[in-house]
Amino acid sequence: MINIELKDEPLSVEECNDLAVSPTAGGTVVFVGTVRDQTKGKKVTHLEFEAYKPMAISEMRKIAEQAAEKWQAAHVVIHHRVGKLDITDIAVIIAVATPHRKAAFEACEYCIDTLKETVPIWKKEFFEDGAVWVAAHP
Amino acid sequence: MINIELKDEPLSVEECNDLAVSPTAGGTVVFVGTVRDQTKGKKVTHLEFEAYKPMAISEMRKIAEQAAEKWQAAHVVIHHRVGKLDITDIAVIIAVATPHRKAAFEACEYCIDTLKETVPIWKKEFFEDGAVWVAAHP
Amino acid sequence: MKINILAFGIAKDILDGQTKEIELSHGNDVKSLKQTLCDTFPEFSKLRSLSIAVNEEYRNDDYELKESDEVVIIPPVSGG
Amino acid sequence: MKINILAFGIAKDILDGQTKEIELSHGNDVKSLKQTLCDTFPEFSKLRSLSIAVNEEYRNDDYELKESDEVVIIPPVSGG
Repeated sequence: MINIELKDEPLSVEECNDLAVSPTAGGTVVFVGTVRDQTKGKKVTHLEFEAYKPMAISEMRKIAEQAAEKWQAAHVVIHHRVGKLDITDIAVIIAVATPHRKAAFEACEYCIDTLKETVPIWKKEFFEDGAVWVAAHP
Repeated sequence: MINIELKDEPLSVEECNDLAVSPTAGGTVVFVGTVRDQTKGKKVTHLEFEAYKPMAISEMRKIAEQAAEKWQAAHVVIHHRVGKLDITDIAVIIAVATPHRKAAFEACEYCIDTLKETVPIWKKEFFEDGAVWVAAHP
Repeated sequence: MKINILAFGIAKDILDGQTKEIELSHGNDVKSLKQTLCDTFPEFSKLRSLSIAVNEEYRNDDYELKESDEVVIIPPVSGG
Repeated sequence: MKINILAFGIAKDILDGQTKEIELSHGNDVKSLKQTLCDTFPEFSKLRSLSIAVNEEYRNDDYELKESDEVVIIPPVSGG
């Protein structure tokens, strides 16, 4: 089962875990990405995420399908937040349940690594003296 | 911060994640071990976990301290259940928050792998026609 | 050919708006669109990468655009 | 020397109880305790492993036991 959401409300770790847990899976690995208080030593005040929504959802679904196939995952859940986020708010949750735990670690790491490369979502970091679109420039 | 618990009540993924999340950490990896419905094709009805409690707690603390040191983890949380568990009940939760996510995956996997080798907790699997102490024999 | 493009993230800032009509001057493929964008708005040349999605899929440089396509500028992504 | 041991998991089943007084017949170290256990209760020899904890720490075979120690039989663990 694959469950993808992109929403402008707080994400729930409990909800993602409950969606992923399966009687046939012994382990669920959950990645929870949160907003850090600094970037390269500079204090971050908050973030904003913007998404090209239909494509962000379809690209997240592709990643989940690839992970489910490659690691025989019972369930792959990817929830991503958009809008304004404060420090320690959850930006993304990825939960992967597999029969054996090693596969769940690998599949979950694959999902977050690939999400950061392919999903059309953009993060703007706000500092006390301005803001930048993250990773836009070399 | 290290947080270790061994308890005979249901474990909470939300609680473990909240304990682990840190403003200095960008990623938390949570391993959630649940009760599978079968072992080698044989239907499991439920489980019982027994622990040598003081030593189980001290061994879990050692693992958390090793992980915190080796991967510069901000927080390591290990909660383990004892007593009777049904299918899909949570047996163990390990949550590790680190500044960079790769370390969180490695540290979390180290913790669960080591826990299964060193922590004095024993699992008895119940089937429709009997019960066995898991992994007791070669 | 004239096409309407949609922009997100820093691309929106560079175009000073989320939508823009672009006159393709070199040809009708994705490569020509990128070249037109970089010629008209030099800030695009400074980005770490520049991708084009058409009808919600990433497309290669040789993909031929049609006027009815939903064409989106995808600057370097930074989700997660 | 006589020592009181505590047993968990399958070790409790083998001893038919959680506590047992054991008379050490070969010596006073951990190795002697294991040998005595295997001699008296052959089921211990069939386990995948057999460890001894003294005062809440795993101990090597040459660790010398004292009567006041908390000695615990640790059969193969299976937490998680």
